Amino acid sequence: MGKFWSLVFLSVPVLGVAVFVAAASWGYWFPQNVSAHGGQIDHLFMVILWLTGAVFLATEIVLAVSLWRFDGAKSPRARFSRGNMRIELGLAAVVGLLLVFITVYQLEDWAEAKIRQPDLPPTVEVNGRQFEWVMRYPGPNGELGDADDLFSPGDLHVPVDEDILVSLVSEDVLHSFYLPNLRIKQDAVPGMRIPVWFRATETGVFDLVCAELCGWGHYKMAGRLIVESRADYEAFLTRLEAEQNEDGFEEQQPTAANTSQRHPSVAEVVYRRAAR
Amino acid sequence: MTVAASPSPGAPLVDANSHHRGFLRRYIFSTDHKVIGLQFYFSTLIWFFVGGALALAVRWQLAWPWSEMPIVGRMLFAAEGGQISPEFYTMLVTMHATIMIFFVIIPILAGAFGNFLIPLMIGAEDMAFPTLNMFSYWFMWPAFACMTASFFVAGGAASAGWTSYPPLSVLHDAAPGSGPGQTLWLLGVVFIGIASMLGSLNYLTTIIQMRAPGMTMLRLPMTIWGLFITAILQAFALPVLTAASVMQLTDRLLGTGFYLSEAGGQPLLWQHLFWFYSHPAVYIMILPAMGMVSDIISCYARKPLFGYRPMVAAIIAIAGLGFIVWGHHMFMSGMNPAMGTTFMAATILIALPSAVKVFNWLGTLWGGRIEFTSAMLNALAFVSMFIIGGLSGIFMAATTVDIVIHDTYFIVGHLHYVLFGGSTFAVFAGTYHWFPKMFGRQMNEFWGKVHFLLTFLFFNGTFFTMHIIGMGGYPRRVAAATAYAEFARFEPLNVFMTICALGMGFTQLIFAANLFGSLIWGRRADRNPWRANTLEWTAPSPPPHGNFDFQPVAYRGPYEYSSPEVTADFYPQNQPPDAEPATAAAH
Amino acid sequence: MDSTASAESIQLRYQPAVPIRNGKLMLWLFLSTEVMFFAALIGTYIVLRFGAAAWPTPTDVHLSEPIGALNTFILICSSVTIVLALESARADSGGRAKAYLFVTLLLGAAFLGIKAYEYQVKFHHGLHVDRARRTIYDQADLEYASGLRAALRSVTADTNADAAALAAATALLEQANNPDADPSALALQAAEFSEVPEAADWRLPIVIPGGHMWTSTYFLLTGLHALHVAAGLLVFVCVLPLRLGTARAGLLENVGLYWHFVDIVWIFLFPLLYLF
Amino acid sequence: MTTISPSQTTRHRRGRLRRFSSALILAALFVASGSCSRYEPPPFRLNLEGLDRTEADSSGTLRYSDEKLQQIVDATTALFGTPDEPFVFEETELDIALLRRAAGPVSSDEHGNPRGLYREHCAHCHGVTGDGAGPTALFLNPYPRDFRPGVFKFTSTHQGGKPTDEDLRRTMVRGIPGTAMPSFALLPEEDLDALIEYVKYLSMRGESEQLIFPLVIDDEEELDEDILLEEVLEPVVGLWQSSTLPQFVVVPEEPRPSDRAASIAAGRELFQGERGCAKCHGPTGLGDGTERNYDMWNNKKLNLDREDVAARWSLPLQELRPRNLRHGVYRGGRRPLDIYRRIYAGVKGTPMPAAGPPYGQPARSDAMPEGSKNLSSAQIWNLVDYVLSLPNEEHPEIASAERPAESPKAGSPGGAGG
Repeated sequence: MGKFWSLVFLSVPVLGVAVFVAAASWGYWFPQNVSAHGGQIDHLFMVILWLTGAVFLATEIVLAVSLWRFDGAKSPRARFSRGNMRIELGLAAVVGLLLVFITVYQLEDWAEAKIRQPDLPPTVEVNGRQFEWVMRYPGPNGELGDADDLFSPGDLHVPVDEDILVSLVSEDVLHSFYLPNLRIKQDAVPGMRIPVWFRATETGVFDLVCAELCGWGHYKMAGRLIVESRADYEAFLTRLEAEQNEDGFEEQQPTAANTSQRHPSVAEVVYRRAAR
Repeated sequence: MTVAASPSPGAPLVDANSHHRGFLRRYIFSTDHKVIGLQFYFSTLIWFFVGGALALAVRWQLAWPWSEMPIVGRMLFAAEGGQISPEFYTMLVTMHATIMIFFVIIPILAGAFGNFLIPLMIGAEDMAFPTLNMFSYWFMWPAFACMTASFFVAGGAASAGWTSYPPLSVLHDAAPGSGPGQTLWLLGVVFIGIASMLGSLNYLTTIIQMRAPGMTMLRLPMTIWGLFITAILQAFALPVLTAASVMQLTDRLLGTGFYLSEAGGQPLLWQHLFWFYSHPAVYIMILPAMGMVSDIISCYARKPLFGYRPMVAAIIAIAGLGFIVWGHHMFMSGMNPAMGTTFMAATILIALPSAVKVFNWLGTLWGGRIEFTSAMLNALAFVSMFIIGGLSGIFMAATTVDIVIHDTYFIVGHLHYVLFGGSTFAVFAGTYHWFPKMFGRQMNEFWGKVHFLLTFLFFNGTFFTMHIIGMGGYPRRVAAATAYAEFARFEPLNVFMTICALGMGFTQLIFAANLFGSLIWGRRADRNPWRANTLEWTAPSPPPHGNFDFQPVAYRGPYEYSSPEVTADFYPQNQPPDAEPATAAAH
Repeated sequence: MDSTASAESIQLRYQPAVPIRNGKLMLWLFLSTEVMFFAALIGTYIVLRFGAAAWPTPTDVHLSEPIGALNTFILICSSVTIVLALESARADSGGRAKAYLFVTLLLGAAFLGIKAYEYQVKFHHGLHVDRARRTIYDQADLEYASGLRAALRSVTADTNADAAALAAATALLEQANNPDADPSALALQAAEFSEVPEAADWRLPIVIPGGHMWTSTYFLLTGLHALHVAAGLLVFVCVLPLRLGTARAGLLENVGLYWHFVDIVWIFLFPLLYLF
Repeated sequence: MTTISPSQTTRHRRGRLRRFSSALILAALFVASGSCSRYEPPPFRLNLEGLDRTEADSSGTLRYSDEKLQQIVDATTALFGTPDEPFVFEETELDIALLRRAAGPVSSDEHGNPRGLYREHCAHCHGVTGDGAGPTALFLNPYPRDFRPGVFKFTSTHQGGKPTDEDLRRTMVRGIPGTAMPSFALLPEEDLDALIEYVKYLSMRGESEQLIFPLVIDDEEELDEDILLEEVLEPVVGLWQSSTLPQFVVVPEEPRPSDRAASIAAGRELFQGERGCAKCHGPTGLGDGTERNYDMWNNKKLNLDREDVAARWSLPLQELRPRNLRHGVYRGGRRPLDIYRRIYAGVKGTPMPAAGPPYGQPARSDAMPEGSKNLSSAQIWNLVDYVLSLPNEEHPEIASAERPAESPKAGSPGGAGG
């Protein structure tokens, strides 16, 4: 039976590696990266994956080989040994070095992602509330937090290839501002104003996910990140301003009253998304 | 070391020879550590199936969102076409975790195996405070009652996650389960805290003061070391959770505002206090399992444990570091990111003692004479799965990588590899291994192996896949990711995982059948059916009240298998050096 | 389980690691868990207090240092008397031990009585944790004005009230209803108004910066400490009827250790809450 | 086993895998349960809100006997079908193809088009019947809308008007801020169309049911199709169609004043004084006025004790809180036009009154004498401007009540908790 069980345990490393290889080729992999720093995080993930993968393979194979070789049914008597301090210390030293390497290797990226805040005025305030994201853009005067601010629930528009500073707040409970395609995640905490920064490198429509359990409607606290060119972004702000100030007066002709209340860009985006 | 000849300085033990007690005193309000251990075992077994059923409901929803659940769907949600409601889903997630952690893993390891094994393995008659021990079990019942009742109150059971993060858990109108359900949840946690604290103080006193002559600390089996360090962790970390829970209770009931920013409090404060307990709790849930697995592997490999002292040192190091790494659960929480760096360094350091343990288990196997019993297979599965669980932990310890995998299914996969792949396999192993001592009968080996093989395969099918969707960013605790275009591609994997999970769930019925069947029809076991060294195997099976029919004395460490000094391949701890082996202890 | 075998079980010998009684060891371990418990609470207090934008001075919240000092003194005295009780028990003079223990009990009860009086004072000034009953506001803002309006409305609806005070309340309400009223001025007037004897029971809201957090922490820390004192008193009551000879010295020592611990916790709490 | 085909119970993208797996699981479950249960689709729930089922005449005959209630169910089913099989008469002008997409259990057809959209997205809160009493409803404040009375809070139409398709679409796309109603902007256009159609369907169905009640209970008529069409469907559908005609849409008669400051000042006068807004919304707009308010879905429960409410209604009494206008959360939309319409036509079903005239009557002009109830278009614009200015009003001591307005502090976000 020893051989059978050895193979059962050998299936763990074999299938484990196979699953990762297959996942990569079937597209079950990272979300498409559209941020300037995301590649670095993916790279780090892969570095750790290769290192841990090697350890994983080595240990699991040693386990399976031991089961194959030292099956009680055929080996006469176990080798009496209480251990070997030299091997122990040697392995510990190797592992320790690997761990120190991992720690040090990613310090820089952490600082880049969370500590070194770029010196910009905030592009947008993102406010989490049960169960939606409300974006607040500075109005024509460029200042966030006054009367002419523009609100856009659900859709976060940002210009492409520019440093964006998001000012993250929460109104009720904890939420988490999660942009899978930008490798961004940050909890929104009531009573705190947390800066988040990134630079998107491709235009498109991406998911804005809430990643912190925020109540029964957590699953539908979805938003959209819309990365667009500077011109489109400005146009969006202009449209937002126009829409926000819409007084309906020019729609005097009754026949026109029912049309074009929705913003063309929303429709466009919906179609673009449906087509994907 | 010579046997200490001094008379016992301990206070006179309880009237251990109380052999004519009524049924109630013997089996219900018993002060006998073995009966209490078994009480813990069977209570937690019931909760294991309750928690498992909740998990299956979670999986059903994830694979086929909002579709009719078979059988229960029609019972619970008839008016809505049998589909689960979203608040019910968050409740399922919360209560699955709560039950599995607080009512299954912790009490089965510390409560059941701890109670049963500590006095037997160190050669004591009973715990230091048997009555207190009884109370530590009966304080679980108010907790059981609170959690059970919470399913039936308005709004249902707690649904703010097992981490119970405020403000969601404090604001009454933030979530359906944040009504009486959440209050009952907190009360339950406080009661569990009292029960665990009483238990761990008892364990500590017993292990420090009541070891048999010759049983020095460095002759203790690893199981005892695991339980000893666990008890220390519980004694020092649990009061913090109790204090935090009391504050959350007053926030909810009396109107204080410790965790509410609008009242001047800090939502993150709870996270700090909670993880100050709950990170050590992660080790509370794995250290006893590591100890048991060490004993079991050494026994069935018929070979001394490779590097006993490093193993002890590793356990102590894990526990010590365990107190200063809680912040790694909070990298994305808004905590000062510079602190994240500190916590990361400490966290990554913890991988070192864990690696030492894995190498030593492999070292123990290498050159052994391995017997493939059900207990051994489950212990080997522990090692194999703990490797995966430990290595995947490195990803989230690295702060930068944690940005993408925090709160995704990668975490869910990781924690199940540690808690199911680790602790639960160790519980299976422990059950197969000590069943003869507990009940005087053997468990059925064939069904034990069938159960193992199916569990092992289905387990990996369920949880390995979670790493993949976690890498894809799939968020956890989300009732249906249908709102997100990015995650639609993982739907086939979700279906696959659910099928495996259902298979795994039903496989556990084999275990239950084997357990109860063997209680009745199992082959009678003699004192030492596995030819093991530790002291519990020298007592009768099952041991009577008072445990030993002779004075146990430890002459050597617990792992002298295949010693060249004796002809038999085991050398019991209590066998005097000059006696001829094999027959003295096992008869 | 085979219970007949237990008749054969024997008195076992052990090898304790520390030369003290199991009960005492257990108590020390228990106290260390209690240390962690209070450490968490006091840590919370420190974090919240130093994270707070404002914190009231003792006079703001009607905290009397002399009374606190008196309570500290009483608790220290009780620690002395319980030591004396232990000494008497060791000398096998049970009567004296009993007397000292009784004095300790009285001192403990006096501590709780004074504490109750202090609570009474706080409650009288509207310093509740209970949202429904507390009348504290962190700042004189529109929310405060809103609370004042609500309180005054219920006052003016009360027909039994003194006519002069009622007129004053009505005037104040009129002022509060003015949307241009300055809440700070309102707060000052309301405070003056509360000093009028007839109006003292009307519980108009008061402004105490940081008041909510202060009541939360104060009642939590002193309340849980008082619970520990009460538990100690309960133990005294259970121990008093016993014969307190040498045989019970161990028990008395354990009780005393616990009492000293309770005392020490207060010695930390007193300066934290009353002096700093 | 044969009664449940997997495709009925589950939704899938990869047909083969799913069919195989569900069959496997169902088989396992049936083996486990040892019994075979029949699939019974959930019915539409009869609207018994507020009825006292024990009410009887002098002879002891129950007013709402089971037979009569069954007649009502049958009649409504004849007009509208069941949740799984919707049916509509042509007169309703509803698109049956869209309704079929929205109705039924969650699944998808052979081309992978989703079905049962309503049960997937809406039924948790609004219930299969559209009665606003889904499993989640109890925990929400405000309660989800009960579609059956046919009253919708936020419409662009005059007093008493139904919502236009555009109104419903806007509510679905934008969500209702400050409530549990989320945005469904991510749904494809055709799904939104199906859901809008289905909401109208549920609403017409509920209203028709209400009209059938007196026919059966009081008139004891033998119902046939002609009676149903004439006395039930026609009035219901007629109101829907007529009140959503373009000319019923509220359109400002003059543009928003360009002198914002003067307008705000004028609006403030109106708010504090003549219009009595402060009575509910409070003198400073904090929503702390003196009155307790209930909407039309709740005020019938007012004078009953709790047991009665529990026996007769699906949800307990819920108080309506006037909006705190300083929060800057506008449920019906934050455009000036939206707020104009809220003030002009009121919030339907709530004590918030209409300030403008009902359809067909002239709006008040400045030439009209004081004391006239209605506000002129300019006055409404003044109120709109004042309301919009409140969240950012310069006030000496506006503090914690407001959303944090200062720009983020430089440096790290840390500090809390250590």
